[in-house]
Amino acid sequence: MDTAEKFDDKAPGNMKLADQIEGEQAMDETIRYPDQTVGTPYVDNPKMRMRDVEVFYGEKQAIHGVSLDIGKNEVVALIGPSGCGKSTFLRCLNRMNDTIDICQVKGNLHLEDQDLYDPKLDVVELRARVGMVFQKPNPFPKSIYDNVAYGPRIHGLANKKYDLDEIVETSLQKAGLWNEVKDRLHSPGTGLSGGQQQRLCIARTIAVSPEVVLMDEPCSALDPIATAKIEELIAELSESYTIAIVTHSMQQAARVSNRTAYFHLGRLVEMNDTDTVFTKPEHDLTEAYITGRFG
Amino acid sequence: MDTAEKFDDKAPGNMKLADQIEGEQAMDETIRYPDQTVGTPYVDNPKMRMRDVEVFYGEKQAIHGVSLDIGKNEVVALIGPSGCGKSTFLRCLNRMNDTIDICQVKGNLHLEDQDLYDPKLDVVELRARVGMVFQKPNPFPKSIYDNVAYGPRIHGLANKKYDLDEIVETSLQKAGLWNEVKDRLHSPGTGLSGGQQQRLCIARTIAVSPEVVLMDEPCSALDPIATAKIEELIAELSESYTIAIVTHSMQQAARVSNRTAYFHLGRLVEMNDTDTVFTKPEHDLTEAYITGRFG
Amino acid sequence: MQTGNLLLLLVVMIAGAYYMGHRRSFALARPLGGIRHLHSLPFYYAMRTAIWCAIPALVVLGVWLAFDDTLIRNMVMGSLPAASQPVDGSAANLMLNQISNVASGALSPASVSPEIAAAAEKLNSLRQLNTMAITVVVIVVAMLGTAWGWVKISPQMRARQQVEKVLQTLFMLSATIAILTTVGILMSVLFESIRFFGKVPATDFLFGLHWSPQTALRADQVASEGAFGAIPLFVGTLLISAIALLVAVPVGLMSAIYLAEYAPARVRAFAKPALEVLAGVPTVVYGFFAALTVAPVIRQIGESIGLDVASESALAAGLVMGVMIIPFVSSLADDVITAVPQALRDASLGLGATRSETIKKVIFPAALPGIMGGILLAASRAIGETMIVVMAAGLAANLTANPLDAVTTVTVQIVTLLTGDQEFDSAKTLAAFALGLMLFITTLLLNVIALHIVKKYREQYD
Amino acid sequence: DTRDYISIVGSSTVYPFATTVAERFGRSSSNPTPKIESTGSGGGMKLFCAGVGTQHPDVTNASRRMKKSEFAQCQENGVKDITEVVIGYDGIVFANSSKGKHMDVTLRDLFLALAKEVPDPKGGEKLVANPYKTWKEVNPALPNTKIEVLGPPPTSGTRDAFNELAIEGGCKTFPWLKAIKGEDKSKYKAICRSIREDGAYVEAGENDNLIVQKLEKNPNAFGVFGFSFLDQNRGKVQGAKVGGVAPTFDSIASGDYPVSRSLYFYVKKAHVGVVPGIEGYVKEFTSEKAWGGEGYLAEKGMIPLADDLRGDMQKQARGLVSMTDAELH
Amino acid sequence: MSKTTEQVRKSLAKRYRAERRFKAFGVGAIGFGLLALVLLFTDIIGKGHSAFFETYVKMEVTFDQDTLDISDVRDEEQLNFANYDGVIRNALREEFPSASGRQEKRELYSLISTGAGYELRDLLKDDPSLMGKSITLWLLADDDVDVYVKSAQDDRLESRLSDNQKSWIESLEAQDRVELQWNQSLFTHGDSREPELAGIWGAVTGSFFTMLVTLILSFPIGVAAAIYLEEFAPKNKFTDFIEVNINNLAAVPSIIFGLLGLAVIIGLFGLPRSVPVVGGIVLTLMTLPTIIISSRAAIKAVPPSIREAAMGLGASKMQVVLHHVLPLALPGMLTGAIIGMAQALGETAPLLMIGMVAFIVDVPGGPLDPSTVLPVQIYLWADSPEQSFVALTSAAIMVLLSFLIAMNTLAVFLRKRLERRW
Ligand SMILES: Nc1ncnc2c1ncn2[C@@H]1O[C@H](COP(=O)(O)OP(=O)(O)OP(=O)(O)O)[C@@H](O)[C@H]1O
Ligand SMILES: Nc1ncnc2c1ncn2[C@@H]1O[C@H](COP(=O)(O)OP(=O)(O)OP(=O)(O)O)[C@@H](O)[C@H]1O
Ligand SMILES: [Mg+2]
Ligand SMILES: [Mg+2]
Ligand SMILES: O=P([O-])([O-])[O-]
Repeated sequence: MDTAEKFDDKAPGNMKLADQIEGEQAMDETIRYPDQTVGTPYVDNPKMRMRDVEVFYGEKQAIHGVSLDIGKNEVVALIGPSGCGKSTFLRCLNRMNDTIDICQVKGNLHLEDQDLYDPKLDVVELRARVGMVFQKPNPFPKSIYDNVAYGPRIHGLANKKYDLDEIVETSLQKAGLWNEVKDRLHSPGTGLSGGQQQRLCIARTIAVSPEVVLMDEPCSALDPIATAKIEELIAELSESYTIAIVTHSMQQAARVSNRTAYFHLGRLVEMNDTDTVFTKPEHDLTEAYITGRFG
Repeated sequence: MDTAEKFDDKAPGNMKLADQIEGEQAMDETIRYPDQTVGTPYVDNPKMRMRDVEVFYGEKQAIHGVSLDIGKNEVVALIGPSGCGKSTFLRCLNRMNDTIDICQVKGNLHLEDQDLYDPKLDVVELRARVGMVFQKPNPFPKSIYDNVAYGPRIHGLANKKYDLDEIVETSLQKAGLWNEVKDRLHSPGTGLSGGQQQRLCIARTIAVSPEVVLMDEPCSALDPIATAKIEELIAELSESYTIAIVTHSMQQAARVSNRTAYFHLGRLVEMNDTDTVFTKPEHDLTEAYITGRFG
Repeated sequence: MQTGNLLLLLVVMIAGAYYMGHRRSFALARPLGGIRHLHSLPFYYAMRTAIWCAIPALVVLGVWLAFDDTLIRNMVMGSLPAASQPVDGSAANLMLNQISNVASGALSPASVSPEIAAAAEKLNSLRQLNTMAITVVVIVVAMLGTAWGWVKISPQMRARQQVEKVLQTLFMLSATIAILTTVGILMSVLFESIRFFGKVPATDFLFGLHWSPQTALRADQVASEGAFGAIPLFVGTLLISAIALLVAVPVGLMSAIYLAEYAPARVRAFAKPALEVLAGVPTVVYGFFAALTVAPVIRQIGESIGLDVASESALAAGLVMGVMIIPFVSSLADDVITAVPQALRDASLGLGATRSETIKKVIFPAALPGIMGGILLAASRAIGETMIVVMAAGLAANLTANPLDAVTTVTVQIVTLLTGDQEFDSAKTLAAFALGLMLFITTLLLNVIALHIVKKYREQYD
Repeated sequence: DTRDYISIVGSSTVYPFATTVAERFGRSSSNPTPKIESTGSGGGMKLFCAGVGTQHPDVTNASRRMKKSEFAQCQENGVKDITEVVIGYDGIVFANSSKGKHMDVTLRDLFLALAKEVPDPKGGEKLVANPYKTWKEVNPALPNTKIEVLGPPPTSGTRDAFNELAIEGGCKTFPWLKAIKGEDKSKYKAICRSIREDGAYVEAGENDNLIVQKLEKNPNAFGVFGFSFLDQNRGKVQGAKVGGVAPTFDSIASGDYPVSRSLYFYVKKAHVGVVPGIEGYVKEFTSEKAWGGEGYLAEKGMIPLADDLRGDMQKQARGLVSMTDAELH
Repeated sequence: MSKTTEQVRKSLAKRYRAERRFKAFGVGAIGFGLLALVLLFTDIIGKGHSAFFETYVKMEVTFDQDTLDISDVRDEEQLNFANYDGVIRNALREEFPSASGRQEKRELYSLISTGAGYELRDLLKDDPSLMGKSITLWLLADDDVDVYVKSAQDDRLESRLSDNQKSWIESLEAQDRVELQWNQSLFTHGDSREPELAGIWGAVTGSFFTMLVTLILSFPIGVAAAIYLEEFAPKNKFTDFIEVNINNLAAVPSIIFGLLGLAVIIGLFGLPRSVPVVGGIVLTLMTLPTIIISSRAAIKAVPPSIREAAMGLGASKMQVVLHHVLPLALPGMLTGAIIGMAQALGETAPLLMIGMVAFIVDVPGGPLDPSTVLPVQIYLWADSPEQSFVALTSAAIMVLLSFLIAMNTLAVFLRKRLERRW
């Protein structure tokens, strides 16, 4: 927690610097990419193990040979500049990329012993085990209640209406939305404010209690208090579940994660203990990023 | 700029406090709302003048009697907890609420001398003068180029293809997206990453150079560097335009705005110079919010 | 000039007006510093000029064409000597036809009286004059309109609003056509229905259980009291439509779902239009198919399990009709299902739902209004179909719910009554109109209910 | 708008013959081929009698005679002078698949098999709802098959003629039924011209080809349709003898076959000389090579009038003699 | 393993069964639809293919001036009305001198189609020097002969031909003087009472003009009406009422539209009967609900966020509609047009009322000439006694379906290009 305070989020020391770092591309030519990721991307006995993941959108390669592990009951933060491939990588982990026609995934991805891209794999089970909160809140055009109850219903997690009510309530409570919506559980989820929708989507995902939770910028539309609530939730979840979170807030990464992975233009540049990443980053790209400048 | 550093965004001093502030509702009963907004909501010779604005979604009232001014070339930040009505209020300012059937707006809203809800008003012209960046990025299902060129095209801002190309390029550059997309201007805007889409929407809005720019959490999906770029853009724009920005990042509010308005459950609690709001807030609700706790 | 050529010329002139308006708006914009200083885009100024060119000219042309014939006729008739003036309107019509036929050479001048031959020549010369005059006038009006539109262009002019107003008015007029059609249809059945109910008590018609087409067609044919109980017809309609929908809705919907959600693009590109062909096969063909291929099969199967199947059966007609209306459901549903945003699919799949669960629980409700529209169209088509029923289900108005019996439908009776040997005023012919009215009201009620259901269950996305 | 072609409407029964004539007329004259609409006799009358003027037809065909009411309507609308032309006969046959048994029925059998109400089989002058299920029950000489007859609907002229000639003809063979005619004409008609509605008689629409094809599929069923369809489908279907007479060309022409009716067309005299070619068309129709005993209409299945009748009719037609109210009944 | 995973595993087999069942239903449904289509097509093609060829008989004919009764070969009039049939009869008599008696001669003459005479006329017109000469020609056979020649050996027993005629044909067949040739008249002629001369070109042109009128009127009007109702009309009880009414119009039996057309377009506006313009207008009224309903569904399916985005940039309502909503909704609108037009193309009942169920020999030259349309031609042929019309009917259906497929292909191609997921 202490590292968190060091960072003044989104306020690069010298704002004018942004001018100089206009062209990432230009800079890329001068900086050598590490052949291998620096730091400690692997752990013993991981929950998920990814090796040499490459992702293509049509011709365009979005992820270049990324290898990393996510340990059991670990919170891994994925950080990096916009467009660097965080969401793309995250979506590989429960095969949501399948839904994009032009998207192709190569490499070795495992959830425990299960090869994720094994043709025989059961994606439904996989996605039930590996839940996801999407970057853009996408509530169903159904009532708030039905949004949250959707997962439990399809998986048959509640036997009685009473159980379901309870799941809905605790999920919404955990996502910090219960008080705001308890009087309007049956009004449509699409009629919520941006931040409320985001929390609804979080509640919807945790309602099925997946083993691994993937969160793509879950707090992007939230105020500090709601954010705190979600971070608390993450802490709570990490006691029994495994979590990968994409965030653009380095403070948040510092606060919630055990290890942090820094992505840059589709490559995993560095992965280390969160403390290490934020106090003594090994790679100069990482350092440039976390100090709010490049090089 | 200096106030900005005081805030550790999204990190309430004591995270466990979040537990106690679970129920805003519960708290509301004990706290008296000011009959009038505290601080200095009004300025001389404002660009936009709003009085006693009330907004209803069907039966439900989302904004209760909000009055404030936005001065010329001023950057006003709207802050407040998720669901407090920031977006709703912002959408009144260029009548985007018209598109929601059940939404009803009451009160007096003026852009310079123009009554916004005058039945004779040409909303099209209004919206050309008051541009908006929406909370959820919503690119057109067209190419990146066409997304940005759309506004200039319908407003006849470019006489020749060459001019249009230039507008598109500078807009994308200002939004910090040019380098990432210059090679794929003609691929679809919907195939961009979350943050890229957000910047595309910003570029699209500034391409028509409206007099007033309304931005609803424009940096929510952006990393610090891209955020810095946008903040710089805001600073640049404020030299000739008027800006209202909704943000959940108090640091950002502190960095970019001249005055800050704090909303709470549909009411404007306090509006003051940004420095004042963040250093010596007048209302206890404001103080509670900016210090990351309530009461 | 021929009207067709004149119209072509007008199109050219409209294009010219557009071009001139465009040029002028740019010319006006240049000193101001670009088109951004105009109120509207050059396109709108150009469109406005084109509209000014087109609308007055078209109105003049329309009015002229509506009246020139009458005028010329009157002039030709006026030129005839008093002695050979026709006695009444229809005689005048005939005489004119004769004159025109002589003028065009279809009748030889020798076969008619000299006055007529003279009139024919006059007609020819008047016609020539007329075409010349119309050409000149229309061109002049178009030019004047263009000039007016062109001169009026100014940087402050709200051309976009004006053009949009014209467009919106056109849109509104289009919608009015649909409404006028409704009114027209109501009118065309209402009066005759009232006359029918003057002859046959409404209660007999509405609640009567016996529909006997053997009433007196002619006064001298059969004198038994006519039985005009419409219930068997409505039951028959319901039965056949229900069978058809039982085929079309599941098949159509499942096809749509499969095409939109499962099928590879190539399969979809082929199968969707292929199914659409089913809607265009003439109903006579379906009729033969139902009567000569499906009905005998049903009969055989029925007899092999010991059922007594009429050679004409609701089942055969309903099944084949169901096939015919499949595309109404499949294509419309496919379109709206495709239109459901991907984000919703992702949300559901991301929670571990199977595809079918996603479809059933998320996509289907979101696409419901469109799907309902397709089903309503299909049902409407089923209700309105005649040929298949006549050929495969017969014309006997049995009050039965047994799909193996012969039944008939309201529409079939309307058609047979209207096209059969008819007498002007008999209750029998009028009954067609009363049936039409009843059908109109019934389907109206069904539609109200459908609208209600859609409103209730609609899930608006985004 | 000028009309330079003849416009003809009316009966679907006459349609095949009228079109044959029209086609030949169009080919062999400088006039355009007439346009012929198949509207049914009643529909044709309605259009024909709507008035004079180019928007109204010049000629209407009918498979029955013009009714008094229709004539009155014509007069009322200014269609004063009408020439009536009888062109020939149409036999109505009772037929089944060639695969089925050949039948020889009497009118009485037809009445008993198909009427709505029949004299009580147990005897007595009482009417009961038609109880017969098989032909054998009607007449022991007939085969033991279910009564199933496909025929036209009541809106069709063929059905009228069948009711009038066959069913009523059978009905009249019961003297006590015939006697009702004198007492209560309408009651008589109700009894003698009503067809059963319990499924034994199947109203199969106006498409005779469909009936023929259905008969092929179902050898036990019988059908009621025009002679030309029997003529053209010899080999597929066979016509039953009625009253011992087989439906042949000659038997119908001679009047031996009991179920046949006359075919007509009506000319609007006011249009003659106005619409070019009407006289020519009438001439072609009434020429020997068309409606004569060996004419091309006979080829098409129309049964010609007797020679002397033809002569009279030809004179009447070519002279455009107007008909009067009094001729109709 | 978490509780969820366990629970999910347990239920999974069942859910997958449901999934497979669901998918199988989908495949089954498509299969059913396509099977129906294939069945219909085989049925039609099986019946109709033979109509594309017709029988010709080789004969030597002499253009005998006396028989022809022509005094001056340059006189059009005389050429037009000469006795060509006589020439053919002479040829037949020479070929089969055994035929005696009126009955037998009639049988003999009826071997050759009445159309053969017109062929001779055209030959002579082209080359007057033929006068007096003998040439060998393929003459069009009568339809009964055609049926006989085409039918299989054992079906020949059912033929209408007399024994004499059969033996004559067989002797000609033995000499290889009977041949099936491409049926050109089918694609060039209008209707005829003689099956061997009947063609569908008149109906095809009629259908073309009718569909053109229908398309030009119904698509723009339907789309415009849908846009107005969905985007511009105020949302209230009245517009609800209109929506219901338009849906209801779809259920009005098509013949009623014919009645309306008869009363208004012919009665009130005085347009002539039997012309494609009137047919097109009536079919437009009938098709409009289909197009409006599907267009509205397509417009409704456009996500509001797209509209908001455009409006936020200062696009006017009209611009939002024309630039964003319309392109996204067009595929759905085209679907409406496709099935609406398909229905219109196959429709007969309303045309009955406005006089398009007619015998029209001359191929129409424009939308104001009397004409018939393909489905009506099919309906009329299906009701004709001559056996040859059975095959012709199916051939006409094949042509109609080709017409339909051609019409749809364009629209389907357009639709495919416009479709996208977002
Ligand atoms: N379309 C709608 N229909 C009904 N209620 C709505 C609708 N949109 C917003 N609301 C409600 O109005 C209130 C204010 O919403 P608003 O979107 O203005 O919040 P906000 O301040 O922008 O919050 P956030 O920071 O989460 O975006 C919330 O309680 C929300 O649930
Ligand atoms: N559907 C798609 N089609 C084509 N390219 C895509 C698609 N989605 C993403 N990309 C591209 O792939 C790259 C990585 O995108 P991704 O969404 O993973 O970025 P990200 O790290 O999540 O960024 P952000 O922080 O902005 O969300 C970007 O260059 C993006 O433009
Ligand atoms: Mg992302
Ligand atoms: Mg908001
Ligand atoms: O058309 P009809 O001959 O039956 O009147």
